[in-house]
Amino acid sequence: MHFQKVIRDLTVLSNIRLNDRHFVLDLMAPDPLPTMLPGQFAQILVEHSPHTFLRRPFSIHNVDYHQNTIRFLIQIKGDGTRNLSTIKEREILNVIFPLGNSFSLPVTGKVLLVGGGCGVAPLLFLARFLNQNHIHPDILVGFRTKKEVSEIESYAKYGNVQVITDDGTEGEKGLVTDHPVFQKERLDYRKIYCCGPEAMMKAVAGLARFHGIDCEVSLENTMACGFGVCLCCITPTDKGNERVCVEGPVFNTNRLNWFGS
Amino acid sequence: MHFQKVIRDLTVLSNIRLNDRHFVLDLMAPDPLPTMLPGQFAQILVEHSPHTFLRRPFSIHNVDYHQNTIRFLIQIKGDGTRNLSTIKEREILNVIFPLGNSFSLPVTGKVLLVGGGCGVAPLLFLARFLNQNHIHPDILVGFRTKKEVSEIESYAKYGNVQVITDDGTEGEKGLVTDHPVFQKERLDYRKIYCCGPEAMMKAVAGLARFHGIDCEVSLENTMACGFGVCLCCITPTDKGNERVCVEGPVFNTNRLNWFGS
Amino acid sequence: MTDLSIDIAGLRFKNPVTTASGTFGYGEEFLDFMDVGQLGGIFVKAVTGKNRDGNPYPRMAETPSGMLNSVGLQNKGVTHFCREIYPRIKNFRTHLIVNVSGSTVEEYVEVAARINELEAIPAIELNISCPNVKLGGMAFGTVPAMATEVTAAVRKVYGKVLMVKLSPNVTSITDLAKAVVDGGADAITLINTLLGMAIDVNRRRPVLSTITGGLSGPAIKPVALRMVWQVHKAVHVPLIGLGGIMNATDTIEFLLAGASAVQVGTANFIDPTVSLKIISGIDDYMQKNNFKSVSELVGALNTD
Amino acid sequence: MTDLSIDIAGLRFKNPVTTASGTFGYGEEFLDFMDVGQLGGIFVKAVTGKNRDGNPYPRMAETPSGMLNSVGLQNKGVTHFCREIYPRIKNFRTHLIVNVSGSTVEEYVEVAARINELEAIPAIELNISCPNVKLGGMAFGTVPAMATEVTAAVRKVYGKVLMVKLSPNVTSITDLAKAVVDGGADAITLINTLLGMAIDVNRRRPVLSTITGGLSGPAIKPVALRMVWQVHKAVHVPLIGLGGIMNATDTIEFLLAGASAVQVGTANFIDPTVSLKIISGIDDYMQKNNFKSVSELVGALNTD
Ligand SMILES: Cc1cc2nc3c(=O)[nH]c(=O)nc-3n(C[C@H](O)[C@H](O)[C@H](O)COP(=O)(O)OP(=O)(O)OC[C@H]3O[C@@H](n4cnc5c(N)ncnc54)[C@H](O)[C@@H]3O)c2cc1C
Ligand SMILES: Cc1cc2nc3c(=O)[nH]c(=O)nc-3n(C[C@H](O)[C@H](O)[C@H](O)COP(=O)(O)OP(=O)(O)OC[C@H]3O[C@@H](n4cnc5c(N)ncnc54)[C@H](O)[C@@H]3O)c2cc1C
Ligand SMILES: Cc1cc2nc3c(=O)[nH]c(=O)nc-3n(C[C@H](O)[C@H](O)[C@H](O)COP(=O)(O)O)c2cc1C
Ligand SMILES: Cc1cc2nc3c(=O)[nH]c(=O)nc-3n(C[C@H](O)[C@H](O)[C@H](O)COP(=O)(O)O)c2cc1C
Ligand code: FES
Ligand code: FES
Repeated sequence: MHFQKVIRDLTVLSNIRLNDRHFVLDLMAPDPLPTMLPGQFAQILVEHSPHTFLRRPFSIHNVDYHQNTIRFLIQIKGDGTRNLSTIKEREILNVIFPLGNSFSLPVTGKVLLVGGGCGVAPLLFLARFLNQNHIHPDILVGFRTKKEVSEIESYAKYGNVQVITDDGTEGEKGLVTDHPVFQKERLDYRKIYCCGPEAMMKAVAGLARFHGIDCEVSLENTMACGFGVCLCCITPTDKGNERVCVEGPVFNTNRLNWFGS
Repeated sequence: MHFQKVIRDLTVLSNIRLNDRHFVLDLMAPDPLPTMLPGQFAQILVEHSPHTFLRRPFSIHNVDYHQNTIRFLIQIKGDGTRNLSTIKEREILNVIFPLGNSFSLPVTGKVLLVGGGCGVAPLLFLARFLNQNHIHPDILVGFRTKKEVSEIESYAKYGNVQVITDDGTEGEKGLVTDHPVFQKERLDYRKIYCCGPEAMMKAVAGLARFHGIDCEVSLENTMACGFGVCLCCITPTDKGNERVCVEGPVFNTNRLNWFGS
Repeated sequence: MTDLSIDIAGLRFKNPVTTASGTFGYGEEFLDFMDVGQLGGIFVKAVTGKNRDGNPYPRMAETPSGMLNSVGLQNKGVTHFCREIYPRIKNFRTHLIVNVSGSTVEEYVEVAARINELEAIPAIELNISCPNVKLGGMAFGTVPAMATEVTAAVRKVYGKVLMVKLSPNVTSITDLAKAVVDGGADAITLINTLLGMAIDVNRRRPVLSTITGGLSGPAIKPVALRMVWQVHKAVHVPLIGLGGIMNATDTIEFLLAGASAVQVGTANFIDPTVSLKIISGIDDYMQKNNFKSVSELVGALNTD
Repeated sequence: MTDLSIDIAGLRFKNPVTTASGTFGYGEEFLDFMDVGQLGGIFVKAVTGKNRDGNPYPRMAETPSGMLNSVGLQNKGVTHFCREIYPRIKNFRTHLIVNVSGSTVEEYVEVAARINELEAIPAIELNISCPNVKLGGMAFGTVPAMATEVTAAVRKVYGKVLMVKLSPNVTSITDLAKAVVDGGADAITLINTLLGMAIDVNRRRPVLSTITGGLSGPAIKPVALRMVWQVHKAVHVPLIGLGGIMNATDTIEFLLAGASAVQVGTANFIDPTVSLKIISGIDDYMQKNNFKSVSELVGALNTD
């Protein structure tokens, strides 16, 4: 399936700070947005940041085709994201999108979405999409601490949300894999979608595999282009080195070499 | 004479656009400003401009020791000055100052100040300083066109201002050296202070020399450090290669090799 | 209207703006963004004798005004190129030039001979920055005698325009340029990436899996310009200049230094349409400065 | 409290942060801004046999994340240094190291012998990037045999710590490093500037009066790190690393790659106090990562 990629100057509609490290950007396009699917991402050009030479990739957090807006949930990591965090309404960002593949179309049956930290970004769009396809997912989101727990109401519109925090200040305490949903008797999902730090995704994928559940993850990677030409972002799969920005970022964990051979 | 140099974070008090290409920045220091003299300059660090690696030198346009403010008159040339032109009140600029030498202390008798375009910057401070020393200078300022003529009232406080524009839309028409003050019979100055494009300074210096008038100019130059260590900013003088940022920027034109040997 | 077309070793380019090998794929990924037929040419990514997986991840590090890569010539080999890729791209209305790589003289010769048969490919660019496996890993492009040898061997089997792309990691770029001209090169491309390294202080490890990698982007432009200018004075074949070109001004600098055409590399990642902007920027510059033909700019640097 | 002191060829530096020749004058200009006694050392600007006026203006061009200079060793000669400068600076409470330059072996030897007599100067740094006037302008630092020769000749007359500063404009930096060790170098500084060029498209002229000049600043950091790491594996003398250092993170990268100390160059122009910030930044890093002595960081890059 080919998605028409575009380069657009988008106008900042709002930049809302969620907490110390996270903010949500709403960007508006002058013309109708191209079709996009959950799991796809965009490459944002960060001007005015002397230490940011390349674009920065961010998952599409949500889309509104009526208002022509596209939303990003961003964690401040280095100069590029710090700079984006200070952008003001009406400023312009140059964005290439939609890029990459998407989470695969839902099977029937129960599904679980697992997100950790900023890895929750693509899951809101995915939850909404599943909902439109008459699936009401379970959604487990992990955060470091209560202060960083956010957007729970948004997820709640599309599924049963459960929260876990590293320090137990909200919801259960521990890592996502410590959560009761991962107790054997409850693991009756047809599919798990997961996005977050690599260690977390590997742990979730390991449990899924052990219980014979299909699992899709969205990989991070250092990207130069984001649209398939530089070959910098490869990951080893059953088909050799594949590009995370084109053949991914979403991979079925059976195709990755995470479990040895 | 040694001027204590300082590196300070100064707060933008105001940024006023004069016209398409010029703006005036007022910067405020938290503590008392060091002593400075007309002709000295500052090195401003331009952050948020990916194409501006080194600091940018600007003459001190005026100082207010009571309010701890220092003023710059800046012309937009490239990325660095364009970036400075968008800076907002309360933002911070890191500045090294005061740098370089100054116009020499006034002699008695009539003096003429000649400024072209952005070269007027150090002349306001100089005119005020002369005034404090009981000299009421003639001041000739040249601009490209009426729209760029500005701050005439400020100069008028300290001397007799005359304007000339390239296109004659205000004051006389032509280059500064076309102005009636340069007519032989009127050239009875003891000293001419001049600052502007090099070609203009050379023309003025040539006339001054022809009429046996002492002439001081403020040279521009590409600077890396601005405080004497890189040796990038030299100009040939009667003492060999001298640093424009330390032995200058003000030179008596007799010391420059502008007229052959 | 200005005349942007330029002749390189008998081949007419509609304009001097082409895209660099390894930064433009086979051009297909750019079709969403632009009409690739407006380019002077496309240097497609490196083709080797056999399939190569390239280096392990991570392959990229961002650096001040540049990036390091250690992709390592990942490609599916010349047979796959001829059978699968070539038919898909051969009708792009621009010069398609294949970047030919190898680890032995024989591999270069084999690939060049196969590409020689492809009608729609009017030229190849020998990438001699690769380490020579038979000669202890020293790159072909760092020893003049080796550079002459591989160029001459390919020259024997390749009948169309033969370009050789030089590595900047040498003491004397002019010695290498003369060496490939001696071997029969029709034109010289310069420069490939500078060898560099990045370190992650938190992990206390190199960022790249290969420890060192190739530096590209604006950071290397001063070095690239210097080499184009030095080689322009030293040899009499046309030059294709690259290294850090981001806009029309950068491009004109390379033309003035002596390049007949340029390649846009890393800039494609930041703005996939940058080449078209450069083409119109050159036209603007020429109109403003009263140049009729872009060839008037080539080597027009005034140094007295 | 961490121990920032480090030994280089028997000379103890209070910390590994020194300032690079040509970017710190004789230190005097920095007295308004900082206590230079807190530095590990100061490499004062190049001293030659006789007075040199340096190159004509313009001598500087800004480039992406860097700058080109063609100052050309402007200085008043070794006699002036010994008589006028030395007495003014000899009581700075830090190691003062003189960068010794020349155009002939004899000139290097003459300057080194004179500096040898200055009690407060514990070391010299031979700058072998200069063109050898007797040998057709080829730089001493690009031909291993020439590098050995000049080092050995200076070694004979210079009894204290002899450092040699290498040029990066070579095919094999390790060959040059081995050559100067053979000549008797106690330590190696790397890197000097990369040869580059800038062009003004409006005037269609080179920006620098000398056409080409030396590239410094963050743009060259990846190349500098790579060379430090290569040389660290190849020779067993201590290294002093530099090239584009702007902050403590950059500095730690050089230490991990194998440098025992660093020099801060171009960064001094942008922030004259940056070296002091770097010193405290290294201390922070060591505390956070449980290092007791800075020597534990030297060459501590994990490459498996
Ligand atoms: C497909 C994809 C989707 C992503 N979606 C999101 C998202 O929705 N929200 C979000 O907050 N973050 C997301 N990221 C991560 C985000 O791209 C990085 O955090 C960001 O690029 C860091 O930029 P910086 O300049 O702030 O940090 P830097 O100072 O550049 O680096 C900080 C850290 O981020 C890593 N990093 C830097 N550049 C990249 C890059 N181009 N790709 C990946 N990692 C990089 C570095 O290795 C370093 O550890 C996504 C990454 C990918 C590949
Ligand atoms: C002692 C001194 C005092 C000055 N006072 C003023 C002043 O009061 N007001 C004012 O508007 N301008 C002044 N200038 C000029 C001002 O420094 C330059 O216009 C400015 O640095 C351009 O920066 P940019 O990034 O906008 O332009 P760039 O894009 O860097 O360059 C635009 C043009 O400016 C020249 N230029 C760039 N950097 C420098 C530099 N460091 N020094 C000199 N020229 C440079 C370039 O050669 C180029 O032609 C002064 C310069 C000096 C040396
Ligand atoms: C990701 C990447 C891959 C590259 N692959 C190749 C290649 O396969 N063959 C080649 O000759 N050069 C290759 N290069 C080098 C570029 O063609 C070019 O010489 C270099 O990047 C300098 O130009 P730039 O600064 O405009 O990018 C590659 C560069 C990059 C960044
Ligand atoms: C303006 C300037 C003058 C320099 N003069 C000298 C010199 O006299 N001797 C020398 O060995 N290196 C000299 N260098 C090179 C620096 O010492 C240093 O090797 C180089 O700039 C790289 O480091 P950096 O990127 O931190 O500046 C000079 C560099 C600059 C920018
Ligand atoms: S980031 Fe360039 S191919 Fe994926
Ligand atoms: S700008 Fe560095 S010495 Fe003048």
